[in-house]
Amino acid sequence: MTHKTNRSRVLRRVGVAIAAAIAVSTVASTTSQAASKQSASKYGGDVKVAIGDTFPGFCFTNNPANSALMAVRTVYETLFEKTIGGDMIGLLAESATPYADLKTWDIKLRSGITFHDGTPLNADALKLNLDYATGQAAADQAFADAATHAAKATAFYTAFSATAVGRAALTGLGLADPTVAANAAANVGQVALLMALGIFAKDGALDKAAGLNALNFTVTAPSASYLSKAIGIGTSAAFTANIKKITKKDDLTVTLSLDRAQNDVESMLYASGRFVVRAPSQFTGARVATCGTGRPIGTGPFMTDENYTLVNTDTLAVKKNPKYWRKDPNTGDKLPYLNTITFTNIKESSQRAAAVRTGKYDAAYFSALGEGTFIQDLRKRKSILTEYKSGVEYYPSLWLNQAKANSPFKSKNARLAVLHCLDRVGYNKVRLKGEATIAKSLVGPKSIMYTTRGFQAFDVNLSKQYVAAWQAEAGNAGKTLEFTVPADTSTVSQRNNQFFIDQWAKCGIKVNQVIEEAAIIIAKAFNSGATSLATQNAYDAIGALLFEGTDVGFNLPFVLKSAWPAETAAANTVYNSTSSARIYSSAIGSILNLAKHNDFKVSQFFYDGQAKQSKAGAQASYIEGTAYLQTEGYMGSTVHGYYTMFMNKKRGLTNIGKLQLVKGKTQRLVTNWGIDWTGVQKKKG
Amino acid sequence: MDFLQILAKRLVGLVVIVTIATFLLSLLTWLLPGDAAEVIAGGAAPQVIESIRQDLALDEGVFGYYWNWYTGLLTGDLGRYYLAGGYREVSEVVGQTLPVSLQMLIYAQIVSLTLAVPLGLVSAYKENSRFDRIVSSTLFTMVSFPSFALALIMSLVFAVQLEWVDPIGYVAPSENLLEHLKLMILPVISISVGLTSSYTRLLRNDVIQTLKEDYVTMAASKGISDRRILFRHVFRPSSTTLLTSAALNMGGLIGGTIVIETIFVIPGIGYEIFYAIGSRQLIAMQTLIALIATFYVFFNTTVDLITQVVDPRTRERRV
Amino acid sequence: MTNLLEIEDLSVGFRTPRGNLQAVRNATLTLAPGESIGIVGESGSGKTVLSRAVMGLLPSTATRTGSIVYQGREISDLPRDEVRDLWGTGMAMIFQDPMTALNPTRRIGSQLSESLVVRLKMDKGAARQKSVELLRRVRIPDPEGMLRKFPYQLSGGMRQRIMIAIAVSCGPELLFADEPTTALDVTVQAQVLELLDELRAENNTAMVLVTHDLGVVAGHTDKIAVMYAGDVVEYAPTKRLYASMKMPYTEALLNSIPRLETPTGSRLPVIEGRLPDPTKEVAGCAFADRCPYVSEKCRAEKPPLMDAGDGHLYRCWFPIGGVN
Amino acid sequence: MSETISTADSADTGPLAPAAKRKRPVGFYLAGSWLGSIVLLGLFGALLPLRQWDLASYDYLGALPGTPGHPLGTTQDGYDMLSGLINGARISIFVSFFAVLFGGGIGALIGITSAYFRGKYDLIVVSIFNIMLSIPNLVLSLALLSTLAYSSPDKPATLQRRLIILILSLTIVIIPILGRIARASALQWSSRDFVVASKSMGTRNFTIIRRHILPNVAPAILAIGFLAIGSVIIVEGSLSILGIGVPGGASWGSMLANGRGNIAFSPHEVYMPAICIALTVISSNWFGDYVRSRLDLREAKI
Repeated sequence: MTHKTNRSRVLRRVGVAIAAAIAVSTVASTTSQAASKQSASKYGGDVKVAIGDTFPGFCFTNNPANSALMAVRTVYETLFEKTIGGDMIGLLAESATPYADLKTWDIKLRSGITFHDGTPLNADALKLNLDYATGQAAADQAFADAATHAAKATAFYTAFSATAVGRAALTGLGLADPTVAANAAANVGQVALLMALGIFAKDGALDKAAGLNALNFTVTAPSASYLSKAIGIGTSAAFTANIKKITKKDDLTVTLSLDRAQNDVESMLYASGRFVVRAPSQFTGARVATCGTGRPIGTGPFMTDENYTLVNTDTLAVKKNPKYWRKDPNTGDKLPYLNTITFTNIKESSQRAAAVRTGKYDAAYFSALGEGTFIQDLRKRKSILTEYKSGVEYYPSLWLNQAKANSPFKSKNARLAVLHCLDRVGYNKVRLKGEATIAKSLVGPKSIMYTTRGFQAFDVNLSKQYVAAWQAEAGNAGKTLEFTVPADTSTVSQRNNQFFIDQWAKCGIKVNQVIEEAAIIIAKAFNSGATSLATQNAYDAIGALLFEGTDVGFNLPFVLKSAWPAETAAANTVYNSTSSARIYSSAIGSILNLAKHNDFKVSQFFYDGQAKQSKAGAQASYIEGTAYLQTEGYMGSTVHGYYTMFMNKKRGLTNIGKLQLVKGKTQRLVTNWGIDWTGVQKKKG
Repeated sequence: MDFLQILAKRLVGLVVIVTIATFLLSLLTWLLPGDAAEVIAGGAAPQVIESIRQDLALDEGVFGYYWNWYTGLLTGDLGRYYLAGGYREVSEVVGQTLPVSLQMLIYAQIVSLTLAVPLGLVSAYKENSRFDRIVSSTLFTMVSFPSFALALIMSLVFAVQLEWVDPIGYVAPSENLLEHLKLMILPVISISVGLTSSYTRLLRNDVIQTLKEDYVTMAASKGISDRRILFRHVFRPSSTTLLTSAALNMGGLIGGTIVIETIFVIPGIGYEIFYAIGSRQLIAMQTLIALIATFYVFFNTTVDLITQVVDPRTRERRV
Repeated sequence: MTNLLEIEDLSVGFRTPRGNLQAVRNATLTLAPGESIGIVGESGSGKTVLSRAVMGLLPSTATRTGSIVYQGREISDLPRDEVRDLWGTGMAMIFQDPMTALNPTRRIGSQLSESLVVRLKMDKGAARQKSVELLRRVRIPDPEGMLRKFPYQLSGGMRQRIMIAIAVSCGPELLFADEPTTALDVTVQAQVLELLDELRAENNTAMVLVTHDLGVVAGHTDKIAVMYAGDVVEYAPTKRLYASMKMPYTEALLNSIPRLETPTGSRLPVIEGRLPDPTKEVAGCAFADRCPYVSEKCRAEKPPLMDAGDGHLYRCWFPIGGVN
Repeated sequence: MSETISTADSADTGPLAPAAKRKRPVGFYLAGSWLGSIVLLGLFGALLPLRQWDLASYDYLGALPGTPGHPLGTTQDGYDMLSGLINGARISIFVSFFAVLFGGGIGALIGITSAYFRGKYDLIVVSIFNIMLSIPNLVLSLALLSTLAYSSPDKPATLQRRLIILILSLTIVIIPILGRIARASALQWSSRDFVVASKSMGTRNFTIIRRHILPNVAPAILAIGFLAIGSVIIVEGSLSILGIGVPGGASWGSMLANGRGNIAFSPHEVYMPAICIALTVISSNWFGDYVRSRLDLREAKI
């Protein structure tokens, strides 16, 4: 249960919304008749904001945790934004238009927007962003490079498939049965691809292991051309796995070709506020190696200094972008209002609370999932603080790993025993000071996936019965149901775990807490780079805050067997993917398959829903999917929470959440990434 | 008393110590399970991992790896922190954080010495008096008091409850000197308490020894005042011991700042070391530890040389 | 002529963890202006303590009873500040070991001029001039250069001369010289003692010369007090003492002086045995255990101070040459 | 400086030293009885009819000291402070005792043999000691701990493993500190006449070390060992504050780290373990200082 508010908020958000609503409204035009009416003296001000996370970098691979995302979002903008009503509205994009089969979409950009470095935001820039973010650029390059290894791959495959040891090695690489002649062509192709990716045996070790020293096989490093484009391969790529191809249609429009029909592309491209558009100069050319640590270049209302590099990962200072493209749709005033904002990571909740309470900081960000004590204390001080709260739309859950060796969770009885033993009421009271809401489903009632069907309620006796049932299974007689969960080095994380460990003990389940650094847990649980397939999700179970919102897109990659269905799986031929999928499913593995079940039925429910033309139809499928997940016990939810921000009244921040995207359409006030600072004003003096 | 010879000898020692210490560290990290590049940048793009592998010469065995790092260090390349999307230069990080830590340490040293000198002199002068016994027992207790416990309790009392100062943070002196000093109060006190105790006790014992010297009686027999004797005749030789101790502490204190900087959220080098160690930034970790070891040995050497200027007795001994 | 110094019934003890250590018992001595007295005894006999007690330089663990009258003024119960006013200008001290008695961290010049500036309120220039003059008077070559030197750069004899210069710098009436020559070569010893005599003669300075060496005091003192285990055991004008010493202890001391005619390599006659434990009171004569003439009475009863006439006092039941 | 194990500190004298020669001071008895009760509680505390230390009572969250059933109150998480502190005594003493025992043992062995045999072996030992001592204790233990604690997926870092690694790291840190003291002390003794005489009579080296050197060096190591225990407790606490010491509130340092965030709401979570750490460190310092002054070991120090 690493519902940590501080460091370990793993990559989280890359969201989505269901909204089949296809018509995308437009932000009020920038033809402001009264642009000059604002006087220089009226606005300005310097703001200090206390957040709870560090800045991991600014590239595609860097997933800032929520509060850091708030800061990053002052520099970058997304293509779409969500209104209070839940509609998706174009921000950088003017419109998103689907073709009839929902497998092709045109994304049209607003004109006249430039990045901080002066380059224009156009179809080329967007295509580059999408190519890198989805990993398509790298994939295309890898396949091209694989062709150059064809001869070597053929020799290798022929030699290896001839001996039993060699065949075992090939199977170990994830290739199809080498004794079947029909698999040969595909397997050779796969070997060539592995060579291009540089994740083949090191220094001929595989060679030697297979007793085939004579081949002296030594391709170890990835090809340079592949590497120069591999920058985007990261966990976030999983969220856009459905994008097969990106083409430029005209100067401001790109066309997306999808594998499957999908009705919520805007949500996918919003990705819970994470799919931001970067200037190509940030991740191409000389910046390839420093994409994440050099200056972040976006289109946002604020920007960093020109010579910025990430040295201190605890702070980000931004200043007004004088050429920002938006104007206040109601007043026509030029945006943004503030002069500078400094975001500082104050990890300790108590210190963050003190920072805003004493007025040293204008604002501070908190999560109900772990900082209840401080939220409640600050809330008492109404005379000096104002609170801005999000909806209860964040759903941490417990993920049970079925793929790991020695994990007991291949057994449904074991899963259900564990999930029936979650004392949510006690957890909420003790750990969260009652600030959270008790889960009745994997997601909250406002979510389109919501159903209570099959959800495992707290029941110690039932849990004990399932333990007994598990013990009755072959080979488990007399054993104790035992598994491990990781906790990071923070107290909050360990204590959260401890609560459930105490609980499970009462149900006769023994749980070992494994304490490792947050970064290590993330690496082990999610994606361990190219060569460490074996170390993926090394834990029997892990608690993580991954589900959220009212729509399905952000949650999807976590619940599926794999965001990129393996091509060889006969059961999934309908959803077979090409290109990038082959790299990710074979070389990297499925990045976000936390549950690690082998069940393609899950994918079908959700893919069906995404293919529906009507919202009601989609919802019916999603609910079936949720019910199925809950019945099978692939994962369980504990409590649902919200995020909140406190502002110190003395510091005089106003106009919070007042800025409208278009006349009458207001952005959500507080989200996982806090508030939008574009429209915030500060009183003088 | 060939000054240069001593200097050269010390410098060689410094290089040897730092070289071996960092090599052992390299060996340790080399033995870690898993590919070092992936350990450093777990979850990064293969592009980044590959560049790390090349940067660090990971394919060249532990000696190649170490040599690569070492020659880099000698040519001023302190290595990098590798992040998923690029890197931070260790030199830049050190450039930003070391001054902050040094400021804090220097304040702590000034505070401690300012308190310790009169306390130590007076309690030695009044050896075994009630004043001396109270001071001695208090200080002996204080030196045992963990600085992190003191830091936490002080931030509870003075920052959280009384709200006299801010509980955390750092402001550069150039930005706002008053604010800077205010924020430095608690961390500096946390460090100073133990330091003051150990300095006072050191000085007291040294002064007691010095007071028994004939030349002090001699000075007294000239009819000059006790105060003058204490400061003119006693303090100067005793200050050598104090100075040595103060300098030796600089190296150790840098390590001690890790906890204090973490508690008070001060962007200093101690926090960076912790970060580097915690996130397995092997190169940064190696470099920072090398820096600290250098720092430590460097201070030792400098003090030794300074001592000879302050206290000619040591010169006499050397000859 | 009134006495410069009158010590009466002076006792000094030290508080130690093992109990009271009686270092000096009921000493009574007098000294006229310009006169010189030698206090002689083994180490631990209390001679150094006696001289320091008179000056008031005892550590804080010491207790002192009895009377010390200096220039007709009782000084034993004066507050430290007033006693300090006497130091340097009235009484001054020359220490045993010139190696340790000069502050190693300060230059000769500053140590020399310190009392001139502090006590005589001279300005720096005058003090410097006077320092040079003092150094010249103690026959230091290149006195100007000497001012800038540190003690470790000098030989023992040089240092002792400098210490003498410091001691006499403020023109004291009474000089305490605590084993001024012990640490020096025999040839240098004589020069230093000559120098002291000269300087004393110039200013009519009285001197208390503390030494373990009867040979040293012979030519340079008017009176001698021999001390043993805290007691003054024999007290007489120098000439008389040498002519007819009464104490077996004094005799033993005299025999232990190295002489030029003693063949090198032969062992000096030493006094057998050790001083009694100073923290324990001895019932009889403290020297009894070591005395060649010891008898029952010596162990049973402590001899009083007896007068042999002509100011010759001694403390023995069976004095050499018999009781007068 | 308090989180570093400083032998410089031990070179000067605590308040007990001058008094020690007269009689045993009150502080000696105070320190001794605190240490004694900590050890007793650590050994037998589990037998007391107290709440299980790691069993939270959810009806008492952040209860103040004096609450019925929870004499010292509870944490914000509902853990009983009293049983937590008693368990913390067990772990803290366990970790520091074994770290000092092993570190002292190995250090003494290396130090004594190196002083006895001299030569190249001695040179190497001294160099390695100096190298290790040139890295601040906390930094060295941090580096060791985080390196050694890195676990492959098959070997999860459980609490037990973490404790063992912690003790191992601290042991390595202690070795040069006590080793240097042992060497310095042994150096003096191995040049004494009786050792030389023994040697000339053909006594075997290890017999000499065992009979003549070890008994003389042992007191010095014992005294400094007491001081080292205090320092190790501080280092353990610092590591816990940094989040990589003993996990889960099992040790005092860990309780302190856990309670840190709640300082404004239940300050007893912070000051109680802090006082326990401080008292134990103070006591072991007093005790060590007393032992040292009794044995008059000042000469043994270099």
